[in-house]
Amino acid sequence: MIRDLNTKKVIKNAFRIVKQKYMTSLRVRVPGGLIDPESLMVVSKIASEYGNGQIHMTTRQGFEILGIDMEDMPAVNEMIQPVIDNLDVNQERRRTGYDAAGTRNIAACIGNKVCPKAQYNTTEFAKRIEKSIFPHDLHFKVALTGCPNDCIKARMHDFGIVGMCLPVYDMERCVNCGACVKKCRQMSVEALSIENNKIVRDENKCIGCGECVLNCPMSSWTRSPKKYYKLMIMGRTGKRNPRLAEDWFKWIDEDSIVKIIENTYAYVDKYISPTAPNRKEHIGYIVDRTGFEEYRKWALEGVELPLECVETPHMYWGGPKYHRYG
Amino acid sequence: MIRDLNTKKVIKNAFRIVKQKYMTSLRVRVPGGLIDPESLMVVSKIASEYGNGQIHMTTRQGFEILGIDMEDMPAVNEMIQPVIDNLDVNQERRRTGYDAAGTRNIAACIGNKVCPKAQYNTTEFAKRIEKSIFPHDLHFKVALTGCPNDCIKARMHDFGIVGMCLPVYDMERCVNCGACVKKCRQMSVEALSIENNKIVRDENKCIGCGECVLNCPMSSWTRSPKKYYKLMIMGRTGKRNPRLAEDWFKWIDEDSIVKIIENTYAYVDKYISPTAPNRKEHIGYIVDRTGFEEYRKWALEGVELPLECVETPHMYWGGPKYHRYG
Amino acid sequence: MKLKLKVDDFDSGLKRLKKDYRIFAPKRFEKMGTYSDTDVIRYGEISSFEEMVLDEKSDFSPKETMLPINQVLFYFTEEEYRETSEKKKPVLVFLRACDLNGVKRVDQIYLNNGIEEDYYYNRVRNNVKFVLIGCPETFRNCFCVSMDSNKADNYDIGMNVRGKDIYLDIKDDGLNAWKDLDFEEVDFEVDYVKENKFEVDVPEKVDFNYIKDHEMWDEYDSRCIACGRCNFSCPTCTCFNMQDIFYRENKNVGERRRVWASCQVEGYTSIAGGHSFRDKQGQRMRFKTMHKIHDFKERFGYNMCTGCGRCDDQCPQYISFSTSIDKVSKAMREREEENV
Amino acid sequence: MKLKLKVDDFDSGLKRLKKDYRIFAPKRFEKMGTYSDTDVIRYGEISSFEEMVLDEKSDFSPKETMLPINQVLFYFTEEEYRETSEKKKPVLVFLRACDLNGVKRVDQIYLNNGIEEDYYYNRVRNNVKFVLIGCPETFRNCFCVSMDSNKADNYDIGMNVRGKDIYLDIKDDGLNAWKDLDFEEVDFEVDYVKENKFEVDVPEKVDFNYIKDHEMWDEYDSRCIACGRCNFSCPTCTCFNMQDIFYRENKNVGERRRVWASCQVEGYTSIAGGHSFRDKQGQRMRFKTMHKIHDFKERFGYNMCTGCGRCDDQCPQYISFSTSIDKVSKAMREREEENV
Amino acid sequence: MCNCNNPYVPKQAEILEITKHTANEWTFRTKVDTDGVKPGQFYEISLPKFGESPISVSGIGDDYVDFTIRNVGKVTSELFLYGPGDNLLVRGPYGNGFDIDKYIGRDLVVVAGGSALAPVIGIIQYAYNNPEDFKSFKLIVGFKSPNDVLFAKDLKKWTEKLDILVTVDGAEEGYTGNVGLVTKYIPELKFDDMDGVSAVVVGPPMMMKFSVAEFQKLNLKDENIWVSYERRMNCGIGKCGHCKMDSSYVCLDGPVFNYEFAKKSAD
Amino acid sequence: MCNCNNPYVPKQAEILEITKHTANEWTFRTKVDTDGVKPGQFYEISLPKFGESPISVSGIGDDYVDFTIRNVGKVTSELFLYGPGDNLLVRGPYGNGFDIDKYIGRDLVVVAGGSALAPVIGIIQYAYNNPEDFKSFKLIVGFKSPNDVLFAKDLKKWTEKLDILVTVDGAEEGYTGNVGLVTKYIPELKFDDMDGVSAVVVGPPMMMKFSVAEFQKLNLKDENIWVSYERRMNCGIGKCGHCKMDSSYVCLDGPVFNYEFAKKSAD
Repeated sequence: MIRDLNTKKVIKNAFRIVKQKYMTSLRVRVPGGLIDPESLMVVSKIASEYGNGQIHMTTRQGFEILGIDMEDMPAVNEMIQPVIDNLDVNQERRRTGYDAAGTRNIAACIGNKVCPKAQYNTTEFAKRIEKSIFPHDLHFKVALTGCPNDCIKARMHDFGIVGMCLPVYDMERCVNCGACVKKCRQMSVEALSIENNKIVRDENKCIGCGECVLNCPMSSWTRSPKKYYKLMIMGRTGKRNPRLAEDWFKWIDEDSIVKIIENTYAYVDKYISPTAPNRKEHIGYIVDRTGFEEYRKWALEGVELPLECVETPHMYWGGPKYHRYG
Repeated sequence: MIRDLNTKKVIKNAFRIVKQKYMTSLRVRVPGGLIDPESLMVVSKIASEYGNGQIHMTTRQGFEILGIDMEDMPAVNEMIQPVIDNLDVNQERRRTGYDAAGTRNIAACIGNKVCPKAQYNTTEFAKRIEKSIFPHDLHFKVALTGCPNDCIKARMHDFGIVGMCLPVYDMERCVNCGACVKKCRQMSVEALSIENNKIVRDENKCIGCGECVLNCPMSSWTRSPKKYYKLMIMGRTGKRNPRLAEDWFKWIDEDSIVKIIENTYAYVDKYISPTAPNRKEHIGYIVDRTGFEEYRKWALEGVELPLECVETPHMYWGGPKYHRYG
Repeated sequence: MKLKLKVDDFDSGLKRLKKDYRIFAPKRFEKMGTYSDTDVIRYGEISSFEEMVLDEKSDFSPKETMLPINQVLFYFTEEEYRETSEKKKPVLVFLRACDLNGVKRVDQIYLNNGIEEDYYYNRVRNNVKFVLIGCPETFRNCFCVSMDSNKADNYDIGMNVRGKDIYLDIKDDGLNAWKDLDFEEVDFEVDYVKENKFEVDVPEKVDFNYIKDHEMWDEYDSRCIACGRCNFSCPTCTCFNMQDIFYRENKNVGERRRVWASCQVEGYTSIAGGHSFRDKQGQRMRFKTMHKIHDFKERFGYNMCTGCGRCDDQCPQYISFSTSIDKVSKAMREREEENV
Repeated sequence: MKLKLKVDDFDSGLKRLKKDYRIFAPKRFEKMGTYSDTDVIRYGEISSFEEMVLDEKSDFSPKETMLPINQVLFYFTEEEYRETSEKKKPVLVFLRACDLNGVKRVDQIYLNNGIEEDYYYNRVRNNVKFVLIGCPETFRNCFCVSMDSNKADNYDIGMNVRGKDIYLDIKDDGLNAWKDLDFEEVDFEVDYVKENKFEVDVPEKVDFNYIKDHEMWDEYDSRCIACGRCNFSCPTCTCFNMQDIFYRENKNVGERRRVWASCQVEGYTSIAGGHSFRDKQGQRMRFKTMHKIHDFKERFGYNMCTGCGRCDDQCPQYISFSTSIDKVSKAMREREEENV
Repeated sequence: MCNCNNPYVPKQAEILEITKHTANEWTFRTKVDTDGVKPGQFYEISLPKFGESPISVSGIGDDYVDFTIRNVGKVTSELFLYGPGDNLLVRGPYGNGFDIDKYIGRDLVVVAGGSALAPVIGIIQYAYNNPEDFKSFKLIVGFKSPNDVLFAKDLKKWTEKLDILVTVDGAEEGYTGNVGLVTKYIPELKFDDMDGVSAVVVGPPMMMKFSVAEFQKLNLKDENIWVSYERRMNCGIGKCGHCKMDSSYVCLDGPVFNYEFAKKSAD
Repeated sequence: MCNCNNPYVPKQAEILEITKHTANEWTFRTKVDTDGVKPGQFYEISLPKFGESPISVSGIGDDYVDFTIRNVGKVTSELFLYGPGDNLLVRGPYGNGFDIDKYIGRDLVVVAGGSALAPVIGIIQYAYNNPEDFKSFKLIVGFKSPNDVLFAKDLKKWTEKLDILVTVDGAEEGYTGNVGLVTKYIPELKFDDMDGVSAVVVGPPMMMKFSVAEFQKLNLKDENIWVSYERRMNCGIGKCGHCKMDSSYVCLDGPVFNYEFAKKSAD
């Protein structure tokens, strides 16, 4: 019978300290949100055999299997192994469950596996990031969204990655049907206009949503074959000062994003508040404390930005402030 | 062989029009995010038998079963029936799948089923809302979060519902250990202070996070047994003007919230842009157009707010604007 | 002359032909599809067999090899104007029977509608030769058999592919670039599709006045998004707009050109002052349908549509043109039954 | 007098007793738990059997019925001060053996530590009578058997419950409110726990100087969050702080009171000028552990801890006090083995 | 420079004179070879770098053709900056035009709405010059308001010899002319033998539809009704497709249609 | 109004005189019944509505007791607003105090750090009044700086009869007194018979620890070392728990402990 238990280790092992003592629930991470039928069966079976039959789909595209007796944690860790294997989650020792829970599941919208709007395979990129940063105990939240519609709400994450379409215009194929202009105005940012029966694109306005390409019946608008992204940073939910992430880079590449996230671990490790409970502090608050420039210095260490990349010159965040406003 | 197909009906039936023609994916709604092992098995089986073995966990706590041949839609609708039954989703005719997809799955964080921070059973409330508004084709996004940590990112929804704890202080049990004051300062909004060895709560500052109750070792702070919520409205993601929902009501009750959401359907039905593609327009843009006061009039029709309820006198929204900024 | 040869030898001949011809065939343009990480298959210049995409239907028809999407008619320089010249090499187009039959329809409009030939089309068309790609099996949405366009014999070369072997039926000896290469003379018939996945009920005779207001068109009012893909991908659509422009760098210089137009796209019928006809998409769908299976035939004696099915392939709204043909036939039969 | 009666009759007697006594028993306070939609079970005044919660352990011990959490000692009015009066009715407390044994420990400190009795405790204590709730089965975390606190006989009434039947062993005839009611005389022994779910290895003798710096305490430095729940829920913890306050409405008027204190909470040892002792949580854990199983015994001859296990029940960090006792024993045995 | 086989090649044509009916409706008299030009035909008139527009012939002289043009588009707004002596580019004439022979010896009623008066001016002029060729001649012409009246001078002149009814859809109080839609006046027409009547109806789609209906009510046979359609004649030579109506090309087979045929056609 | 069985009841005590050593260290001479009061004992001094504080006796007269108080808390900061004639509330004395009889006839060394001089003043005064009772007497007292020196006048007076060594931890240049921690001076002590020596050590925890260690190096037996602990004596009567050290309650069993016992105890 469990009497004494180091809760920190339990939490690190992806089990939750729940309201009811000696009960727990397991949080199954599904990097990039993509799972297979077998893994789903395993989750179902754990819930039936060791849980109370309740499975909550987490806010970050994982599962939380509820109502597990803490005594059963080792058995559950055994049983979840095929899921860890199938989803190729980094693990130090097999059959011991997850190695960390601080760095959260890398969330991703469905991406261009099926969604017409998405500019890239969000799951694949999510898995690349997962591979590079998990397991880690620091509280990082990363989300990837295929297009600026941002179904995953990447704008409330430490790192929000948005697929960008760099539209390439083949004037020779354009019949000036106006579909791109109309859609850009209706659905997006009105970056296109017609001049002399051909289309002019305002590069500063363009957010890379790809509506022009999607709606061009002539394949006159196509995508640059190179993948581009927007990197938004330091959004957050929370009690004090929820805020939207701000655009840091437009037209940035995958390698730079991965490196920036990796670099941020070193930065957080250095600057996290020593009094942060369980070393858990939203990165944004740390950046607020050190100033953005200090963060930028750490984050861009060794990063080689692509030439096309546009950096926001001054970073400011907004959002309601519930703390110390009085 | 499918040749002609009314895509609007397919979409309404919760199948997606995907990149690859004549293929589709089914979006399984899981109101409030809670599912059972049997339903999980069904999802797994559909993915194996009719899909391509990929299941994406959606951004709104559902499943998207990928790689379904459109020819198999009726068979898949047959097969998903137990899930619809188990999750008690409103349905007009059995074995025909979902009746609508416009009003999105009501998302909910794990809530107080297990989470110590949560102030209520988010899934139950989500299901109540689902029952009252689904099926509906209008594009409504509702999310419920147990506490102001807002793990579900309710602040980027049309309606974001946050559990609020109305703390009740029993001075007789208070030993002035200071835990509530310390936690309120560390984790929340510094609404508590010590005066004459007892705690004073700043009602205007208090966001109802419940940290005082959670951290009181004496049960000196308890929750009002009546449930209270914060209702945040008209947040959104998207291309043009993503923004955080703003707090409209603090200390509002369930009945009022349900009625306000119901009322909003009538409002949107009246004021939605006639040119909105597929009658899909973020409600916030409609409110921007009609002005908040007009919306308020419609939304509060027949609503009896509790006495404790505090309304924000002036509603303004912020957020970056990518449209017409030039 | 009918012969069989290996791909490598075929390519050698192709290389020779390339000196005198621009050779067009369906080609894969990677990652240039409508959706991210999808390709588009359309006509482009090729140099080898490998470059040709034969296992998929091209998204666009070969008509763009003969009928430029944008075609300059005149250059304007201040008060002067100058006709564009056509000094390009002749063209060799690899295409299937449906599309070769499509060429006949384009010819019909451009060369034989009204008293005047289209000068610009004509000067290109005179320099085009065709390689008929044998089509052993139907693709999805094809209904060439129903449209009687599954065969064509007015080719210059016919071609079958069997694994690494290529069979050529060279009718135009001037195109025989393989004479001195390693080949085998064989007899064969160019492959053609004998059966599509479905048959379309093509009406023999349409009562235009009855059909034009039929309720069958109403559903398209909301379904069709007026993108024009059905037209732009069609091997027989010929409509264009005339456009004048001046150059941004010098407003005194400009051009008059013509650009593909679509009867499904907003503005097609707009006249000066803003009035337009067929504002509803259903009416536009009717207009297109009637053109393809009724009025062209009234005028020229055979149907315009060749049943290539690209309109159905390309429609993002899953509107099936072939289905609309069936609907017309059904309506006509119902009408006849009523009248009996 | 030992008797058996029905719940209804029991309640009738209780009603009579209520005229002269405030009757306290473990009671459910709905939705007043730490977490939302959870209850707290603590002592409160009751009027009927049904109100008592007997199938769960109470979160707080019964000590708060005798030892107010906040107790006013004096009122200050300008220059004067006035002792509080105790005019409340006597108290009848329903409690289990462990907690009744706990009362003995509280008495030990308040009445027998030092030369002076605690005036305020004493005046309440004199008016308390106890109903021993028979405890047929152990709860989780209980280790009363190991602490020799599973039995108590210094009760005024003993009570067993068997379904709808209640057995009372009334030792104090003045409390017999059931004399004229329907009952049956029976012989029985008040239930007590014979075996807990685990045994705790309670050390006979502790080498304080050896144990105090033992590394076993270090883990608690990071695990313990210093909330004090272990103390506040403990039936034997007696520490308090003295506080003076003045009233917000009139600063000339105020009071001196004493309030429960916890040796685990920050500030417990702070002295004027800011210095404090035992800053690390491990040291505080050691202090508490030693008090409960070593120094109290040194001073008074028996262990303070009664093994009710509430400290373990209540700890949100899953720190087990009973486990720390085992650890002390283990350390002492290792020490002895070393010394041999 | 120009290839004579190329039907898209326009010719330079000098503007001889401009008559301004209203601020936005002017008649451009243009020096053009008039050999075989018929009323109802049209030219593609263009300004380099601005585009072409199909414009009906509104008057035919020995060495000129009149084009009455409303300033409503990109080309026309540029054109309205031109003056006499400036050159236009023109190609044409295109379309069938009115075959006046078909009306000779008959009661001819011409109903015109607004700027659609232009294509029938040739007929009116013919009747003015040869009134004896018709059993009777009547022109009913409607404009939006008194300010929109076109060819006011000509109308006045024609009235000398012809039965001309000018009406406006609406006018301010005090206006003494006819007020009402043209359809109001068709029922008032009186003929002995309806089979001897020919009607020419030109104007906006709705006006034409209701005018034809009024004639039908008078038992005028469809075969004796002639309409002229304004469509988007882009190439003028049956290639561009815009002006197709069922199996007809307005540029080739129209713009003038006998209603017996036209009624079976549609956009 | 007050119950004599109630040990929490304080008594009114008039402030007779205030001696200000430094800005924040004053001695309050208070009219209190002095029967049986011993140096090292403490009182709970309170100001109504502000709270109680345990304060050591720093001087005992016939009808007064001195309390030397540092202004560092809520109660004391209020107290520093009081003046002679005002009343405090006091209860006590509590604790064992020093048993001077134990030192008589011996070499007595008193080592005090800072304000901890207060509890041993009673011993010094006794020695000053009865120097013949001791084989020898030595006071080593340390303060932070020259400005922090307490009881300067008394120290000067005592120096007349007693061996007093005043040192400061640090001083500005030019200071002519002793500089250095008290521990610096303990090794310099010279005694013939260490078993005849008694040491009293009072002060902050670290100072006491190291001072005791120095005495131990001199082979002074633990049983001849006496310490006095400053702890949080809240109730003063063994109930509130704050001052417990292992099985001892400082308020009951202390604050003065023989080191033989104290060394086995801990916080």
